[in-house]
Amino acid sequence: MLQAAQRSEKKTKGKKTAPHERYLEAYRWMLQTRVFEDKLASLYRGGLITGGVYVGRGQEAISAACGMFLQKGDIFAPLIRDQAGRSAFGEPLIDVARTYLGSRQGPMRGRDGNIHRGKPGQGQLAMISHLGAMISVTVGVLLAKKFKGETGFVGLTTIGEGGMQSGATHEGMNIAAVEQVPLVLVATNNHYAYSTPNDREFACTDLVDRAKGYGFEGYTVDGTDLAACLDVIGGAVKRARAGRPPQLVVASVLRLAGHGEHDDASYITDEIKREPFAQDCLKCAEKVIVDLNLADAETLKKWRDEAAAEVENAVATAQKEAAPEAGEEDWCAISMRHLVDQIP
Amino acid sequence: MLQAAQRSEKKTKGKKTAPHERYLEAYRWMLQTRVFEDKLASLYRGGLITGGVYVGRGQEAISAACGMFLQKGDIFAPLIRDQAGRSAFGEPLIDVARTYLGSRQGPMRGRDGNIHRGKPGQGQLAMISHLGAMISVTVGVLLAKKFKGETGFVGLTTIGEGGMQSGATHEGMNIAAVEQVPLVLVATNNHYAYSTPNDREFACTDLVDRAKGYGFEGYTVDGTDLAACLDVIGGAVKRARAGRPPQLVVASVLRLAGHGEHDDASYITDEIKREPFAQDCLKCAEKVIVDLNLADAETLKKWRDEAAAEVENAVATAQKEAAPEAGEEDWCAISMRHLVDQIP
Amino acid sequence: MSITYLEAIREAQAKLLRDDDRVFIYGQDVGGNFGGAFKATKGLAKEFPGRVLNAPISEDAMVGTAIGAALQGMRPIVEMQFADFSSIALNQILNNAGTHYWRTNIPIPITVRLPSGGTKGSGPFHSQSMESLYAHYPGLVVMTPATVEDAYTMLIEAVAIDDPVVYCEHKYLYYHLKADRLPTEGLPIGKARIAREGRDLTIVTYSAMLHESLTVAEEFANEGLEIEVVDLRTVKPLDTDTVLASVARTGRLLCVGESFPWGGATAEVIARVTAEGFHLLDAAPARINAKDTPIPYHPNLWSAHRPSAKTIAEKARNLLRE
Amino acid sequence: MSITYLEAIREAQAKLLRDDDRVFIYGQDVGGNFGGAFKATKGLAKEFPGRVLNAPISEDAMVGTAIGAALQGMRPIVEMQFADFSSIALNQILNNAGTHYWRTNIPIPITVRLPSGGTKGSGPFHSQSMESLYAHYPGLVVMTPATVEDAYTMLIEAVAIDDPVVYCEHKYLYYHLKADRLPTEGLPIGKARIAREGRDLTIVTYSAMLHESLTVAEEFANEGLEIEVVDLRTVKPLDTDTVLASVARTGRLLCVGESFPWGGATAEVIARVTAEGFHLLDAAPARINAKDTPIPYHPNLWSAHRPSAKTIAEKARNLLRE
Ligand SMILES: Cc1ncc(C[n+]2csc(CCOP(=O)(O)OP(=O)(O)O)c2C)c(N)n1
Ligand SMILES: Cc1ncc(C[n+]2csc(CCOP(=O)(O)OP(=O)(O)O)c2C)c(N)n1
Ligand SMILES: [Mg+2]
Ligand SMILES: [Mg+2]
Repeated sequence: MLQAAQRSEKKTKGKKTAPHERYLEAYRWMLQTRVFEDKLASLYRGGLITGGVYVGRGQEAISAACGMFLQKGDIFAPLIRDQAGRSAFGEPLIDVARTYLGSRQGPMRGRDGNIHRGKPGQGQLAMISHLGAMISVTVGVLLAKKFKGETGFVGLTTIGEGGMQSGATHEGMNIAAVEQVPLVLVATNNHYAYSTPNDREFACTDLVDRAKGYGFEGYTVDGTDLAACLDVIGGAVKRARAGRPPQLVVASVLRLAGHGEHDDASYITDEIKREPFAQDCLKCAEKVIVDLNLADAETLKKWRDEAAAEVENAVATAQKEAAPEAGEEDWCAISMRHLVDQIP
Repeated sequence: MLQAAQRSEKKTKGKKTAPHERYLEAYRWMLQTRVFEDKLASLYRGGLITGGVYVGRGQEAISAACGMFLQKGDIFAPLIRDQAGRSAFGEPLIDVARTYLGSRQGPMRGRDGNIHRGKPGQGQLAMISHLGAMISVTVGVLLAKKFKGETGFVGLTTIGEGGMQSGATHEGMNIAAVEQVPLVLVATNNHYAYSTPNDREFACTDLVDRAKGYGFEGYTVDGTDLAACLDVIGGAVKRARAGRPPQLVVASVLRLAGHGEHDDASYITDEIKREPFAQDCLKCAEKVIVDLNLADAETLKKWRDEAAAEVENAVATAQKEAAPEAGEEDWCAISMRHLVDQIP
Repeated sequence: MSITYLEAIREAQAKLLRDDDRVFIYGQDVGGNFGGAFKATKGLAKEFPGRVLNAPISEDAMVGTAIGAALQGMRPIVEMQFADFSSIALNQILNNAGTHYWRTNIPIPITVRLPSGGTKGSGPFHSQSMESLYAHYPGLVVMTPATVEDAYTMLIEAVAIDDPVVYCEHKYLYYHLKADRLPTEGLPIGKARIAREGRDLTIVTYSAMLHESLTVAEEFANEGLEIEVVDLRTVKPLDTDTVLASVARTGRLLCVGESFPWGGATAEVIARVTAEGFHLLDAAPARINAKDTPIPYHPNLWSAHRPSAKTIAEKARNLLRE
Repeated sequence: MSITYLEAIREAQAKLLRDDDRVFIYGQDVGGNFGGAFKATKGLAKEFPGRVLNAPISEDAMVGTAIGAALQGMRPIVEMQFADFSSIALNQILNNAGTHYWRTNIPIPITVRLPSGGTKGSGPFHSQSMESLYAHYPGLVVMTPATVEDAYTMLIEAVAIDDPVVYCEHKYLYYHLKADRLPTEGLPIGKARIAREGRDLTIVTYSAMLHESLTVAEEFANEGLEIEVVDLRTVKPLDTDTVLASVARTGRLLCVGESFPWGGATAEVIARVTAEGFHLLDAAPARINAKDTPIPYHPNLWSAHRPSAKTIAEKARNLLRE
């Protein structure tokens, strides 16, 4: 059967199986993400994307699960490896294609690129690069919702094991707990921050040990196991929604790509590639689907084809669109025009 | 008998009694500090000190213990409430008097004041105000000693429960553990950061719970109990010196003064003043000394008189000294004169 | 009745909390019965329960939290305990708040209050004037009120502005400056004010240095020399037009600022005036700032480190001689 | 043989590690076989075991650690992955390293390397030029090398300097700039360089903008107009004398910088030249900087955001017409 999550701090009983529909839905987001990001990588290699391409290969299960339990009114503040989650949360592929390809019609209008995108008005915050900075911002949104008397909402934000070491992460986590906002922080330990392995990043046994020191509830999950991801993240979201303290979920995977597509990741050791957490979550999920006969081969192929078509469509659309032009640009960093500094 | 420390994370057996001589020595640093800081407060009230006066009333036991176990070659990076520790570490009273009174002959030469002083060349770092910033600096000193092949040294630095929430503290602690330097971090929870009580500062059960998340070894101690302070801090210093991971000691006390002498601390509740941790560590130590007959009344009085004389002497000396004069000042922020920017 | 600069800041916040339920105040020690290190929020936590919140010692997260709340429609005011500690929040201010509108088309209406500038005995970490760091980066409005009236109306405006505002309030003025009453209206944000008319020399200044400059102007008036004093009010946007118009009248420019000398507001004013009003100048434009060292603790050193009526007068005299 | 700006930086570090065992390098991803996001430390970890250390994502502590090590007699080089992330370390740089000598009489010999400036597609958080923030505060030397030779000799000098140095290396120049060989000696630190002689106009610039300016100078030379180009090399200290001497020759000043327009290096140069060399100027001094918005991702926008040969030429032409 689908394997359940391992919980480090609290052992809870509960359903050990995610409903098949949810599993399959998540799988489809994973699949679409993989297809999409492979396409982005190939566009990058072909010189058709300026800047960088950052993919979530190997992290699709955890990311998809992040998006799956969020509802309208919830907040999602994703980071670099969260395409699956972004899609599951509702980000249209065309937004991504437009941002990567610099279309004027994208949400960032060519002003920012790649993973630096969002639609804050629709609950998806637009990350800045500085790792950890979005945690307190998410807390602020949740705090404001509390002020306004809203209930039943949550905010979910993600971080890598590298970003866990930034001061901003610490301050943000602590404030979340002080304010008791319904935050879920999903920290994915993919065993590298760029080229830096865990032993040069932190020295605790498991990052989930941080939870207690903030007054968070902490859980670990095998990020290669979609069912476990759905179970643990679903549970964390549920608990946050129900008013439990902020939740920390630490997932374990291996980054199955370079830091960005410019990076051949030759520093990733063969040894670590043989670790159980180095398995490809997408293949694992496919195996479960096949083994348990959750979908037949034809359906699987249809999904893959559909994903490919959607991806091609989004990319083709964005590629046809006009790039931003300097002359037409509104060079204003603030919204109130009469306050713009007229610098000679 | 002298009450031993409570250890939260690890229970160890060991001597439950600090040697009497050490206890009495620490007591004398505490006493001298109390007399000195009372004097500084009265100078402040008399308008004879510009700026602020920040005292460690109620924290002398923990602070004295911080200074007691450090040797030549060790590093001490104290903060605001560490007079007892500074003195025990070797800072002459005249340095303090000169700094508070703005004498040109003080270590800060009137350029900085009050608690913002140090003699880095002698192992006592000069704090900046930004809380948490000195932790990584201490780590850097220790790392350099390691590079140079020195052995057997430790670095001890202090922080308040308020300062524990700063990003700098987090980054500094984490780096200490990654580099496995012999650091002891003594965090004193005096239940307030300026006027802010614990419940607006953090939400974990006990700050010592942070230790594990960094790979530190964590201990708690009753800061009103000098013997416990000596035992726990002595133990932490010993372990760090022996090559154990970085040590976190969390002490519990009440700040028995305003944040600074300008502050009447009227926000401190009567309720909290009745807590056991609100006891005056100096009185507790005196009671132990009297009860156990470690020193007779005459000796105690002699010590008090000696402290008063030393304090009067230091203050009188500093008061006679010249203030810095702008015209004689070397207005240079860098040491290499030929690189000073000549701004017209 | 008489009201101080500090009380004006408190009253502005009281009014904001009263009139607009999107407003809340977040900062270290602002809540409880305490009301902040300088008492700028005294009594407000009690009068507005749940809307004046103590923050942990986490400046980065304080501003991050405010940004998030602003995204959700609130109008947060963040109090830094001292401007100097905003160095910890600088990343959130510059890179998150300051870029957000440009990136997403959604502005971030936060106000960050910075108790700024020197008072004697405060030393290197409790005396800084940081307006030039914030004004250098795009995306922020940077206010530097110099009068009780401006302290009041500009703080109210700051919260009304949809974009992030860094509001630099001067600690020396907190108690030293008094007015008879609070105004109902101020000059528009972005407009500089002719604080004193003159014909012989223009001093462009802001914040506490306005008063040193006015002292000099009074002194010179006794000698029949009329200094025009321009109070910038906001260093970003910087009202080049008003400055140029003044220089057109006087032909001479002296810029006075309390912050460090390299770059910053005084250099910016000179660069603008010389670019657009070179022909208006009868003499080389001059500036006077603090010295290029950390801010000293001792009053003897401190008062020599910053510009004062004495050093401003000297510069002005030289300039008038040219 | 040909060596790039980036290789020069690597070679300088190799030499420093070889010649001086007080030197070590600390930064994200600098170690292992990786050698940094830009490969500026490629191979060094292997060649100098234990002296090229990967740091966690903790910029504040990276610099704090370097300060501590410097106190203990080491000469650390900190690599920021991008200049933009130094905002997290700004407090340690300005308030700890920058004030330490003034406070204690003990200087802090650290070198903080900032991979700075724009390249296309890098966007708002991987393109910044932050020299003006660091130069504004006291206590730091701020280097902005524009040539392969300077990249090399100035980095070696940076580590030799007893005071904290912010070394702004330009990412665009990493691969675009090549030299035949590494020099054994450079101009003294603090001296600007006349990169090109001329008589009709002085362009004062630094870092990548030197090359845009030189392009313009070549172009104008075809028309018989000779632009003198001054490369500041360090923006702090700023070599006012060399700039003034050039303006004395040409009578016209254009300052070109890639950072944001408010305040900063170009304003500082103008303030100095007009204060000391007002009479030397035959026309209003001008400046050109990046636009006052975050730095855009898209190449079309990015190339319009920063100054370019085209926009510099335009300004220069106007200035020559005056
Ligand atoms: C404060 C900060 N410093 C440096 C960087 C540069 N940087 C971008 S991603 C990255 C590695 C992130 O590692 P991790 O947090 O583990 O996330 P992963 O890439 O593994 O998903 C670094 C160092 C940054 N974005 N923010
Ligand atoms: C980063 C930073 N923010 C704000 C301050 C202002 N400040 C000085 S002491 C203090 C309270 C410190 O509380 P705690 O750390 O508990 O130490 P205690 O005073 O209780 O000993 C504050 C907020 C500071 N020094 N540093
Ligand atoms: Mg990682
Ligand atoms: Mg405290």
